[in-house]
Amino acid sequence: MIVLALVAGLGVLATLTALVPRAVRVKLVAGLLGLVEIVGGATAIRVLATNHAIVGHTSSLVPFTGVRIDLTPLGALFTLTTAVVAIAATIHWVGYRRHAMSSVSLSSAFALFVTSLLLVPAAGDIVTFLVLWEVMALSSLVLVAHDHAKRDETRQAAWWYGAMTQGGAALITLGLVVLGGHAANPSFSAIAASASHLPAATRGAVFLVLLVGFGSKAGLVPAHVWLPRAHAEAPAPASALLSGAMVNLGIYGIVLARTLLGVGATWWWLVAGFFGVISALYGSLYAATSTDLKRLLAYSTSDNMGLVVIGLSASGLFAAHNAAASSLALIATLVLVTAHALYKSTLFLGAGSVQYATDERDLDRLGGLARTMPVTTAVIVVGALAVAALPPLNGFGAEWLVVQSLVHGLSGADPVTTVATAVFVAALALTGGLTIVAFVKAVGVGFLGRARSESAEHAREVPVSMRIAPAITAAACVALGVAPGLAITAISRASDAVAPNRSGLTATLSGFHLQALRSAVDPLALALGAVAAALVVAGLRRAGGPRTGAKLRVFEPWGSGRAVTSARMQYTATSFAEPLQRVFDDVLAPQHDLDVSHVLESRYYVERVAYASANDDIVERRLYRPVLALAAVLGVRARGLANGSVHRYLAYGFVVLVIALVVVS
Amino acid sequence: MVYWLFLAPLVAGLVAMLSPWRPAVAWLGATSALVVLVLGVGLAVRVEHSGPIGSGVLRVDALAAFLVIVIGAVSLLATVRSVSYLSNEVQAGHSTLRHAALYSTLVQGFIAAMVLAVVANNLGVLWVAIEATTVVTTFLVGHHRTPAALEASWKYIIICSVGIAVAFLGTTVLYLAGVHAHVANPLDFTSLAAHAALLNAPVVRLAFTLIVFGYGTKAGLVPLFSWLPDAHGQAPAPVSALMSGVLLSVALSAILRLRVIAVSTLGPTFPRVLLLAIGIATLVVAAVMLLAQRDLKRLLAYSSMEHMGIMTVAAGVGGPLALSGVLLHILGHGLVKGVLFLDAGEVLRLEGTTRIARLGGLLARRPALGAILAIGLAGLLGLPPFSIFVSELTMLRAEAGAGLWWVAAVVLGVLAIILAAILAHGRTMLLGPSEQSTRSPVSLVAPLGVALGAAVWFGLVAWPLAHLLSLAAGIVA
Amino acid sequence: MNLRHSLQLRHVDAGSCNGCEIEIGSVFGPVYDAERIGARLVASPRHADALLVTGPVTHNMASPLERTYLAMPEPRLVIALGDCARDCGVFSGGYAVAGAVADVVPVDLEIPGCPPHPDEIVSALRRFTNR
Amino acid sequence: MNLASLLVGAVQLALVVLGGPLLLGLMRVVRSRLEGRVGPPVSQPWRDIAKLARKQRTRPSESSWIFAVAPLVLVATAATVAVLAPLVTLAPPLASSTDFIAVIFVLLVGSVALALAALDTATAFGGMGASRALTIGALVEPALLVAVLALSMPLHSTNLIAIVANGSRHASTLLGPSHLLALCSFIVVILAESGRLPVDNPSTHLELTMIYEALILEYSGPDLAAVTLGESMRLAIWLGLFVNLVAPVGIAATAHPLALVVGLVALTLKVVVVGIVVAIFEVTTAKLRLFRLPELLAGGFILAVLGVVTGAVMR
Amino acid sequence: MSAFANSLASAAVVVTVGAVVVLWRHRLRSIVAALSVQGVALAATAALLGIHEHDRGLLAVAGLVLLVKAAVVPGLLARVVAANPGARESDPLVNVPASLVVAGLLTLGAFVAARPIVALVGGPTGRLVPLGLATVLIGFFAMVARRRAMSQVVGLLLVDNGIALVAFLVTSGVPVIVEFGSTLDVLFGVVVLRVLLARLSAAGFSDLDQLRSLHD
Repeated sequence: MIVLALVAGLGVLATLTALVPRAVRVKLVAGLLGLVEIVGGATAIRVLATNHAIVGHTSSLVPFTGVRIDLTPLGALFTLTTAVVAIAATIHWVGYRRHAMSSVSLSSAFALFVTSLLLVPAAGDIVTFLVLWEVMALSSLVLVAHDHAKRDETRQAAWWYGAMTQGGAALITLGLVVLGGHAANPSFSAIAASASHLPAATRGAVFLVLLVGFGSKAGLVPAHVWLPRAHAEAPAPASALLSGAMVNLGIYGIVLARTLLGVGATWWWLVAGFFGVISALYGSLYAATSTDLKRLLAYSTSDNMGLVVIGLSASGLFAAHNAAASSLALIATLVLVTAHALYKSTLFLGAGSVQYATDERDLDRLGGLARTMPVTTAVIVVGALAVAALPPLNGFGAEWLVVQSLVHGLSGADPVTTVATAVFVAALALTGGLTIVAFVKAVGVGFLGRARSESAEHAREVPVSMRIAPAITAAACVALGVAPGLAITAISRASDAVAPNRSGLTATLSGFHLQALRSAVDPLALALGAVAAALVVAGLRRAGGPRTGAKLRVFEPWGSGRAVTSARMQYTATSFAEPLQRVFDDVLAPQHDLDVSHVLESRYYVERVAYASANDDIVERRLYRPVLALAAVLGVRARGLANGSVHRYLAYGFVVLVIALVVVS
Repeated sequence: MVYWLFLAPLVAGLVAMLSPWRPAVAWLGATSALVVLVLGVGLAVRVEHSGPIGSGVLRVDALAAFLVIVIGAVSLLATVRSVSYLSNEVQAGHSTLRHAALYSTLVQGFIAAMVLAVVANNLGVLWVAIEATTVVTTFLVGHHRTPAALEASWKYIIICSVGIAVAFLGTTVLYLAGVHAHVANPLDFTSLAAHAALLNAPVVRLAFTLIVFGYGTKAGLVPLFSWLPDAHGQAPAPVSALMSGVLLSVALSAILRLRVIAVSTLGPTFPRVLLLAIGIATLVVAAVMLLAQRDLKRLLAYSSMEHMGIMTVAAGVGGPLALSGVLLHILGHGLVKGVLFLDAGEVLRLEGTTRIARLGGLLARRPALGAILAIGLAGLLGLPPFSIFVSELTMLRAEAGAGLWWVAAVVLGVLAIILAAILAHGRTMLLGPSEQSTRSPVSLVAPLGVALGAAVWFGLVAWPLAHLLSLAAGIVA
Repeated sequence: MNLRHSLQLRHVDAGSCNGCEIEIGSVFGPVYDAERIGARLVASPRHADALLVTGPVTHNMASPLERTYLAMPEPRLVIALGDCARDCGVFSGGYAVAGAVADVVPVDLEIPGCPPHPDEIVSALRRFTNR
Repeated sequence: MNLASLLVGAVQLALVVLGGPLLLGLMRVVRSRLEGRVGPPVSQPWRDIAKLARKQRTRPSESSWIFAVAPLVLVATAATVAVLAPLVTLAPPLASSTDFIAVIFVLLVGSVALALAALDTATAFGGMGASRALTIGALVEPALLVAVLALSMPLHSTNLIAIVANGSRHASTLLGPSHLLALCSFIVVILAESGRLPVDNPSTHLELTMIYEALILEYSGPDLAAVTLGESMRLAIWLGLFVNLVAPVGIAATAHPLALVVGLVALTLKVVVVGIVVAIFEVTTAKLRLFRLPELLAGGFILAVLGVVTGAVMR
Repeated sequence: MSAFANSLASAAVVVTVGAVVVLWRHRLRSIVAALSVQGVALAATAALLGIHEHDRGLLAVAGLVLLVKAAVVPGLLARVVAANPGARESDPLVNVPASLVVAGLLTLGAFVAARPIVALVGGPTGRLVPLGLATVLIGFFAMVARRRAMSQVVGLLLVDNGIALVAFLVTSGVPVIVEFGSTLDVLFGVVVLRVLLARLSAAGFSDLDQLRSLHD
């Protein structure tokens, strides 16, 4: 309790410290924040190590209910993940000197955001939770809106983010107050104790409301629309936190809903799974076809959260017939969440470094950075391979566990669950493939080959702190990839806090073992084997080559003998995704605009061809835009209610009074 | 001690009326507000320790003491800002010294009338006090003497007079019920509340309907709400702050007190249905009017309607939790809305307009004004750490706890729509580029900052209000 | 150079009348089947051991030819196929002709004929593949 | 992991390394014969590799370390799988963690490396190849993983050894509809993954029709040798896995030398047969247009889904 | 029915009829005159009740009402009208016949709405309560349906008079002090309104429909 108070206090102090003069501001705030993160992380580690929740209550804060703290191992896992991501983000921020990144509003919002992210999982009742949740939302809104003076996209992003996050918060509030209304007090433990007495319909409705509310925070389709905007427009350290820490809390919320409401009915998880599948496919498809590096990463976040929700749904679906598979799915989900936090923050920080160095986010204007920004490229490659779930990085272990739980869950499953599981696996697989397309594109077009613009050509490696920060998380991706045993104890304790762990999952330092399933995977061994083989081949390659003359010759890329080879001959991100876009034409429904202008004299001669294709978010276009247009029309129509005529105003009262008098008597 | 409450406004008002206007007079007005605040705190302490003070016509219980504190606090804010407001007006030639003097006098009268309304233990006195606020503020609304101000004050007085007349009719009918039940003092809140069970139910139902209709007009509730955006839009900023920040709540508090009587006579259902219907209607109207709002001050006015609607709904639900929320909400809304109107006034003075579309880039152009507007809007939208968040959440919890989950759902839905709308307008006003950037004087930022700080404090820390609030909520729960 | 029964060829038409191309086509067809001696046409000069050039080198193709040659990994060979490639043939002195192949890149082997018989081509290739 | 199993792994690796190019050569011979040609000797791929190993490496001026590393990764991942997979025997090293999914993903690392390298060359063809290859890869993946799910259903395990061992022990499961459907789907996957007709024509010279060939247009010398070797190893591994899933006949249950020899011969024969069948199929099939490929792959996916569903129903 | 009851009823009816006259007449002068008559009738009601109940306070209130509602307030308004003696409510929002129909309906509605009070009070006074309520509603309607600012003020005063009538009838007046207060408040209100009327005419507004600059 005291340590958490310390975290909160230091966080508030850091927030206020933003008022010091600009010269020392960032360093001072970052220093304090570092302390906050370390203390928060250490507290979480202690909870996970001792397997004892930190519980406390004070009524001197927040009128009427006070503040209630209940940091369970589940929450501690999220806090710990956040702490790691936040440390990297803070270090990155210190280097981020330009772009007015040291303004008071940004500094204080950053401090407040980090603090609230660390504390949300520690909330022990609905009021504390919602206070922290909203502080998190508000402070991150300031971060998203930070560059508002420069770009209209930022201003739009701020609105979308603010409106949708609060819409989600409204749903969460509704769900929680309904639960709290039936409990002896608003604490989560009291709610969990009383929720089983609620009628099934109420519980189902509350679950649905919470699912959508928390799902919007996690970026689940169709409530994801804010995500590509906000994540893309926020400054890099903030995007890293948004994607590496905040969306996780949406998942935390769904798990929390399960702890509060119990596993519930099958249909809950079929619905959740439906959203998960849609999000995974939609997110990965848009990631594969988008050309803006940060939007791509944001869509990939939607996709990953979709996978996480698939895992959660599997856990819920299997709970009735296969406890082992159920808890395995839960653990897999949590592994995936932590893995995602690490690799996605790596990627966002790396993308931030790129933006810092080039002022570009458009993949078609990057390229060639592997030579000018080797460290940044290396961390991006690690992050990309991890998100693509390739061994030996941490994404692989997570995805493997999810698949294992799905395979395992089939035993004893009824037909509905079987079909759902097959769909889950298929979604997982297609998503995996599309993610690979997306990230090969991101790395290949954005970092390899020839620079595609002036600014990319003159890019220079970023300051040292901005190199260190993503390197930390990238190193964690590698470490947890080859040695998954490092984290599995903590994660299984966290899952224990939700449901008793019956998975039979053990982890050595180098791999996962599922005794009951006779399944195991050993990324370290795979990595070592592959590295050894690669070294042998490298040696052979070195031994080969001609007897005389140079063994390696550098020559311009083969352009079919053309004299001039330019950067524009390379495949762009758009062209890279074109085959995929054609395959999924019906889903994406991209808008093409072909404008051919002929010369005046003859229409057989073309003077100019303008071709534009936009691949904007179809959910936004087909679902949100009409609603917004309707609201705008309604708003304009409503002006008639106050048209200035005092007679009309009085008439409202007159009519209502007469009716009321007649009715009441 | 109760009578002392009126002394300071009286003195300050007389001085303002009799002596030529100069800043010192305005400072005296601020001092008077401070005195009201301090006395309110003193009364609160005494009430907390030794129960209600006074009996008969004027009586200070916990609720009254709390409302006096709110009146004092918002008045202090408004009167402090009035000093530079009037100075600027006089210097710019928009206002003569005579007008300034009239303004200062009327503001004191306004404060006194509101204080009277909350400490009145007599339905008649309450009515007189609230009618007095209408009469006094009409000229304040028309302070600018422009055709638009004239129009606003006409609409204001006409609509409010009708409403208040209906409230008087309701009061009369309630009195009738009291007389027929042989209540000793049938206009007295305490005796009516004590004997409420004896009253004739159909008559009380009629009376309560008329009173909610009537005082609801002053509180900006449906159906007679239309004066509110016009008056708030045209009144000088400090007056708007006072009207929106406390006058509405004072009228609402009258409904709260009468609801107790209605509930004990009629049972909970009728008052609940009535207040829920009116509250939700108010919320919905406010929401649709906010969707495509084009003016900042009108936006703030409709937002006041929204908050009155929220409180009315919660009052309809009833219970100590809901009413605690309502009372805390009154305070939080008063402070934040006061700050926002004062900020909007400064925006109007400097930018020459409050049209939302013409204010683009405010945050970059006038960082302090923009930041206060942004923070204030955040507070108004019920985001933590502002107390409005806690109070809204408390009311929602009470609604859900009473089994009225659909009410909570409706309120949350409307709130989400309002939030999206205000956010969109905020984006238009605040965000965007600007060539130059002007700093604002400390004399502006400091009081508004302190008020916002207070709104945060009451949202985060239970001390010193928690006990008083629970006492006060107990009175009207 | 010992190519050990493996010869990858990159064909460049430097300005040919396509007579030689037809013969090359039949070299790799069922009758002459140069693949059986380990020769294969490839899609990239990076993969090639030898450049198979046909036709006189036109002005437009001089630079691409040179670049193709430079793009090949060492050791590399150039085969000038047909009379035109050797000395411009009937196109000699034409306004579009820059010269023979040897004027642009070093030629290791010339196969005369207009066009050369597939047999001759195959036997020439055999000298490299040792089969 | 003991010495014997390491030895077994070495045998498998040797088989795949040596046999991969020969398999490729064999398939070319079959094609040539069917086209009425004599064709190159079966050993021709090895001759090419040997020659390439002694040539100069070239590197496009715009490329980075990715370009240099990719061939190594391709061969190394294939080699890792060759050691671990149940090809000749059921007792390769690390038998307990020879996971089907791990195998698939390790091979995927090679494909990704090659695609990145292709983009690193800064040429239009490289990007085109990478784009097409990965698009197909993305569409293949669902069919593949659902097929794995179907194959793993009897045991609820994705351990590859266990699946193959189960097939060799209970031959009846091999005839189950679920198994057969999954294998049909697997065929489609293999054709796509290894770039055979009707998905890709491995012997085309026209850049614009290329898929996998376009990826490696910039490699030369030892790099090209490594890529060629790596791809032939992958083909051998895919076919080897396939034949052992179809008919795990003769596979060595232990690391006993005799059993190993039997396993070696059995695998070689089975793969040769399948290789010939594939080659015959390739000659008689036209290449599909790129944008008609999804139809084929969706067909494979549906077969796998049917496999899962029938598997669940049959239980 | 006693003389008291009859005269009381007559006075009350005059109050209501006064309200109807306001709807009926176009000329502002007539409207103000009707208001004055109504004030007299109201004072008569109070006086009758005072005599009947032997309540001196009520008699004093009757005097006050006579002074304020029959003399001062109409006088104030008359001075405004005098500035423009020919002013008419020429084109009301709801025309006169329709207004009169509405007034009739409102009266019926008042009888429905006042049932609880009639039931509680009963007797000669209670039965007249609907007339007061009808006056309130007709006044309110006049404010809605009449364009001139003056008509609106008169409508408001009709509402006040109606309420006063109800108050006298049901309770013989609320306590005198409150009655004083409320009457004075009405007076203040009318003073304020008069000032505003003057400003309106100074600003050139004759028709309330010209006050449409404030809207959304």
